[in-house]
Amino acid sequence: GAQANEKVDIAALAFVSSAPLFIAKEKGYLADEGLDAEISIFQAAQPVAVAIASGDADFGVTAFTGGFFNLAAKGALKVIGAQLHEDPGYDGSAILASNAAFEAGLTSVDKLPGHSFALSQVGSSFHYMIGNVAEKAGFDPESVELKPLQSVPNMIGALKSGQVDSMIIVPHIAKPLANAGAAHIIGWVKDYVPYQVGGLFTSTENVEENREMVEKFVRAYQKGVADYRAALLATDADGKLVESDTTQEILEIVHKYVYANDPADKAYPKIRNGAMFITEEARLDVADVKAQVKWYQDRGYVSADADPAKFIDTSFIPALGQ
Amino acid sequence: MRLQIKGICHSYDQVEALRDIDFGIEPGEVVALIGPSGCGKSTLLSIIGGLLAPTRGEILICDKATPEGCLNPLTYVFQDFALLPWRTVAGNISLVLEDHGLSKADRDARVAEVLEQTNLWDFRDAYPKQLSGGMKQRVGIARALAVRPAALLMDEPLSALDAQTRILLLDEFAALFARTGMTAVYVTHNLNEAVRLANRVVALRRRPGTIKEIHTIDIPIAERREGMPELIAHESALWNLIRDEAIAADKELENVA
Amino acid sequence: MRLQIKGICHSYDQVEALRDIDFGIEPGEVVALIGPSGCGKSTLLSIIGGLLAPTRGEILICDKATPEGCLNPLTYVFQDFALLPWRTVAGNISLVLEDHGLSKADRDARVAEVLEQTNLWDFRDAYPKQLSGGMKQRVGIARALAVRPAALLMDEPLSALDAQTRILLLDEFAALFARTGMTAVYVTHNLNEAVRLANRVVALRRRPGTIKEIHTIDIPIAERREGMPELIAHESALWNLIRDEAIAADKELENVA
Amino acid sequence: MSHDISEVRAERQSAASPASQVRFRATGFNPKANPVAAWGFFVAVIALWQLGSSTGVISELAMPSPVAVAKALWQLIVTGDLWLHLGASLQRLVGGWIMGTVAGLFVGFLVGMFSWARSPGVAFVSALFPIPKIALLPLFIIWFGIGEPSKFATIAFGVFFPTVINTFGGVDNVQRNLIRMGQSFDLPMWSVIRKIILPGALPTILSGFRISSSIAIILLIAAEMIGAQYGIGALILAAGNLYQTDQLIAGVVVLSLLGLCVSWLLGRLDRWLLAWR
Amino acid sequence: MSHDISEVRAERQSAASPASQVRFRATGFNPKANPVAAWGFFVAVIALWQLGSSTGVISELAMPSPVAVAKALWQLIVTGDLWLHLGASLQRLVGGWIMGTVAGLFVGFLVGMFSWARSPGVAFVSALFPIPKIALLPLFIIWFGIGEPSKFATIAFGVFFPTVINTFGGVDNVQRNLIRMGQSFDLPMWSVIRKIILPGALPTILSGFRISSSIAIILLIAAEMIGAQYGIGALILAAGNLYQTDQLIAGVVVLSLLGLCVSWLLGRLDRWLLAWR
Ligand SMILES: Nc1ncnc2c1ncn2[C@@H]1O[C@H](COP(=O)(O)OP(=O)(O)OP(=O)(O)O)[C@@H](O)[C@H]1O
Ligand SMILES: Nc1ncnc2c1ncn2[C@@H]1O[C@H](COP(=O)(O)OP(=O)(O)OP(=O)(O)O)[C@@H](O)[C@H]1O
Ligand SMILES: [Mg+2]
Ligand SMILES: [Mg+2]
Repeated sequence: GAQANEKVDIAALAFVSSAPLFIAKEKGYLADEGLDAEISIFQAAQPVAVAIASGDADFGVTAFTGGFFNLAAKGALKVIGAQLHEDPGYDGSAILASNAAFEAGLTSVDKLPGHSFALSQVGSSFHYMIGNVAEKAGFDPESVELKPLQSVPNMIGALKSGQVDSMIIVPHIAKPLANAGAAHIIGWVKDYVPYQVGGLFTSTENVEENREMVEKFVRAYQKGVADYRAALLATDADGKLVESDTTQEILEIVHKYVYANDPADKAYPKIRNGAMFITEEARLDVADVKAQVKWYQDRGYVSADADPAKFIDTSFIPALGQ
Repeated sequence: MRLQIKGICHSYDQVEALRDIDFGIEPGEVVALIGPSGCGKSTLLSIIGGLLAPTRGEILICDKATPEGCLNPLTYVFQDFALLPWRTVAGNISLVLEDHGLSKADRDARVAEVLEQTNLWDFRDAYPKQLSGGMKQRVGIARALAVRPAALLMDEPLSALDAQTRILLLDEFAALFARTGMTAVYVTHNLNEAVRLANRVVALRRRPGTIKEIHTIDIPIAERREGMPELIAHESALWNLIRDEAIAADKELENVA
Repeated sequence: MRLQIKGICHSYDQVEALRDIDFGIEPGEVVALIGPSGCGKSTLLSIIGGLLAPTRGEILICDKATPEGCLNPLTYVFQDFALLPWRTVAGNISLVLEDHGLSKADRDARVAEVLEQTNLWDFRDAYPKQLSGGMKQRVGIARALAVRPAALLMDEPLSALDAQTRILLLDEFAALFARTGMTAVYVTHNLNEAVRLANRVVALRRRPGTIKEIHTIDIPIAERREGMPELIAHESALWNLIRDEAIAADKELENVA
Repeated sequence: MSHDISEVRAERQSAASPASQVRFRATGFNPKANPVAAWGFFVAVIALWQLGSSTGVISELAMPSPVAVAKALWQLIVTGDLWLHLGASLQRLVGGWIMGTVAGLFVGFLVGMFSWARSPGVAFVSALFPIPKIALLPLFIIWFGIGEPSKFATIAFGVFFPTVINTFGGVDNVQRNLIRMGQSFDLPMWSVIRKIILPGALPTILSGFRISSSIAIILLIAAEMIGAQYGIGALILAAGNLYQTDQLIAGVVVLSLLGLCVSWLLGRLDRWLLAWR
Repeated sequence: MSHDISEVRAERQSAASPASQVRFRATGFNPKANPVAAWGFFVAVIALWQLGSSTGVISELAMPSPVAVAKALWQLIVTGDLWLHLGASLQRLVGGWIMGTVAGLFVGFLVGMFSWARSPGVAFVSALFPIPKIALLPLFIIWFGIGEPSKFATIAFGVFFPTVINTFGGVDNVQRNLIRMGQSFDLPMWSVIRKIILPGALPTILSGFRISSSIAIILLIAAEMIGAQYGIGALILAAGNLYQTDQLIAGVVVLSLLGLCVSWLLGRLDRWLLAWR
């Protein structure tokens, strides 16, 4: 690297979705690029984007939401790569029905109309997912009664106690719930793909004035993604997830940040359950992001002047399918 | 109605306010209570009116004759008038008639009667805030008269008024007592009022309040006039009686914090 | 100090309170202002003291001689005492000396002097709430004397006190005026006070306040005594002067809502 | 000592004008209300704000321009969404406020009149009043579910405590001499309560309504955090989440206006019930 | 007419005892404070609550038992987490409160004393006071970032408005006759402000501190909604999110106790500054 030990601040959530960042840092990929990286863990997705827009941090990864697109539309952010992606070959978010609703007949996705659906907030990724699922499953999204409950735990509580009929949730929550008999999985979001869950982004200022640093960062991130894929997404011939020789090493690294309070034997299965698909080289599904923006815009959640072409920058990582 | 005050003692938490007060009040008599500030005049009047339970002693009603239609034999007239600001003059008076099973017509008749007596008829629909101090106290008197009391208990009824209004009402009180032969206990600081209105003046000593002297003024109330030399003589006698204690009371710290 | 009140008129928003008031106040003279409630006595006194700007007319200081060390020639004594509750007696007095460039020693000396004069030395460290009404007003007087005023302006200084304390302080005022030869304007409702203290009594008519009569009492203040027949005669004369208007004022609705 | 005093005096005399009129000295300290200044101030603030937005001094990210807010508001009106939101919120406000107020008045009167209720009531209220209602939302979900009851409960709880405080304050403030007057005329206890204490406490209770209605409006957001599809609070939350700051401020403006309306209504109620003042 | 009156009278006389003593009639309506009753009430409520929990009448999900809460609290104390949380929160409380109070006092005095500030100030405050601070959180993040400044700002904003209202109320409440007295003695304006208005407004200002400190505590949760790792508000939010109701109630208890402490401190301040009352 030209400049040794340039400082970069990374905003991340303590989720498996941020794992490539943790790997890049712990395995020294960032240091190799001459970047002195500091990771701050945030409690919620929204502030990650704000922190980058306001210049408090340099890079971040979170899920796409209406709020994210609105913020990006104001010009302070650039999406430069991918985070999770729903892929038909891997378990992603599951569609759950409460026990009561399941017994009353909500046994498949096409029966959702007329039922209530828990989400954290209007315009959140949950909102998009149910809308997307509804469209592709061929029913009117308006026919599902939305219940914004502010937080995921509230959603789980409401589903468990039967106060709402359904929700969509990440696999590492969905599977244990279903296994414990607290809810029923009635479908998977991966059956309604494509869906680009989230992205890697930085500030416009960095892209315009510090391209070199962004390039270095992207290289390190991609190495992290490659390790993640090799360790956590390895499959056998039948497409079943298997352990590779790096799996234990990567789990150990991720465990430093995710479920850090749990012992390894409890944390590792959770991490494995939560390890959703990430595209090779972290290529962004630009077409889907554009579709998402349009979906939000059609419903008035994102301002009409938000132009994905302006806040997506594929000059660092080529778009998926290019 | 004849009242007998028997061995009344009263202590507030730490203060002994009254000790062994004994005297009688004859029917039709006006008794003035005087004494320096804090000697227990208000305390004694509250006890007589049943608004304060004495520590010891009792107030006996010896002769139970009450006027016809009397609803409240011992009736208080308050220094600060105690009018309900949300009721009109007529409403304030009818308040005290409402819970005695009188018909509406009876109540209205009584209200009209006392309003006429106190020259307040034109103001029956006025609210207290629209009245001058003197008129407010006349409403207080009217309200007291409406229950046809056997005795009026008056705690400095004129002291909240200005000097000129006080002179005017004093004349009205004198006329009222002379005309009706009402029994009354009249607490005052103002010796001039005491000698104008009272048949007997009970002078109290300061803390604990005891009777210093009972002074009789044997001029018929109807014949008394402002500035009568006899009255001035009585007034000086009373002043000499309480002067030293009044000076001491004034000097005293009211709150030794 | 000789004051000339010249053509004073004053109107509040809608009420015409004073019209064409003209009179002079000689050095060393005590002038009492009397009149029915609402005739504009307080308004006139505030105008004299520069606390209210008259609608028309002016107050002229013709002879500027002031006592030595005078800090505030026209000094007000308030009916409600206007003591700062968070300052002690001495602190209340020194308040009015603080912004005149006096040294601490000078201030303390003046405070001590007026405390002695008003018999308050023992209470110099008491707070107002610890004082009786009469003592509070004595602090008010002490504060006024501390600035060595050319004239005292007193708005019903005794009316917030009870009858007995009033008699006591009235004596003190008479002694003070007799001793110091102080110029004073004294507003009162109480004719008894007016005839005890004033060299001349200005009687005002009601709304708009105009001068009805200026009544001279030519007995030296030091020689006046409570109950003197001459004084009683003066008092009756004044009462006759304002009686009808006082009755009308009392009858009047103060707020025709 | 007398030396510097006469100096002071000499200064003062020389400072006085030779015309020697008594000087007016009771100036100031009597601020006057001036509605025009108030409106002018608002107009000025909004104009400045618009200017700042137009010139880019205030970035759009930090604060939407007044025009954008007005547009968002207009949009809410023409799409009819505003009435949907407002209707849902008003129902919650009115329902929750009435529940909290009725309970608060009842407890307040008990605390104000009876020794047995006094200390426990006061202690209870002062221990629970400062608890932030948002803190209890997770429990409210369990107790009252995610439907309307939990929203009513949030507002009712917020309204209850200040109403108790004001009511017993009002009862305490009833002049004791009026009560004594009633008793001196042998009025029965129920008459004393109904004819003296109740009307006497009314002014304080009504002024308490101003506080409790403001609190109810403030708590609307908390109430609509859970499971509300419509409502001004839900609108603001969603707008905040979507970083639609123009809609967010539009929602806040609606709350402000709602507050003004309620305070105007209470003013009318005041004037009607307290005409005797 | 006289017929039924005499009937009434006959009844009353027959009801009177033959001993014919004057009856005491000024009963009741004078509730007495009774600290023992207050404590007894608390003990009784907690005992009942524990009983309900132990017998299962109150499900563990709906409300943790007092013992569980005490355990959670104890756990917080022994692990030292409590001090971490409390330290972080106290810093925010004190910082935010001081900022809001200083600004509020300044504006309040202006509004209380000067006509030019009066109407605009009052209008401004009454328009912005009822805005729920949570509604503005998304903007606060943009304006003040996600660090401590936005937490200070949330609390400071909450404290500012009631302080303004109380301060100018206090200035208004200074007896005009005291100000006139000062002026009648020709005290300079600055002296009138410092020696009469300031101490005269102090009681109201101090009682305003009680309100503003309660508001500050209530807003702690809102302030710590964004990016707070430590703090009682963050603790409660996290506990609520995890449905650890015992920790949640423990946090609420800490807030309650904090409120009591502050009110005790203010009581001392009162007694010290207002000894003259
Ligand atoms: N509620 C009370 N608690 C304690 N002490 C009281 C109470 N009421 C009166 N006192 C004290 O009892 C004494 C007598 O009081 P009371 O009011 O009867 O005197 P008073 O003669 O009416 O005085 P005044 O002429 O000032 O009206 C006083 O020393 C007073 O301080
Ligand atoms: N601030 C004011 N605004 C409007 N009217 C006023 C004001 N102050 C006094 N007035 C009116 O001006 C008239 C004179 O008032 P002022 O107080 O001077 O009378 P006063 O002679 O001192 O009466 P009192 O004997 O009752 O003290 C009254 O009719 C009063 O109602
Ligand atoms: Mg008394
Ligand atoms: Mg006057």
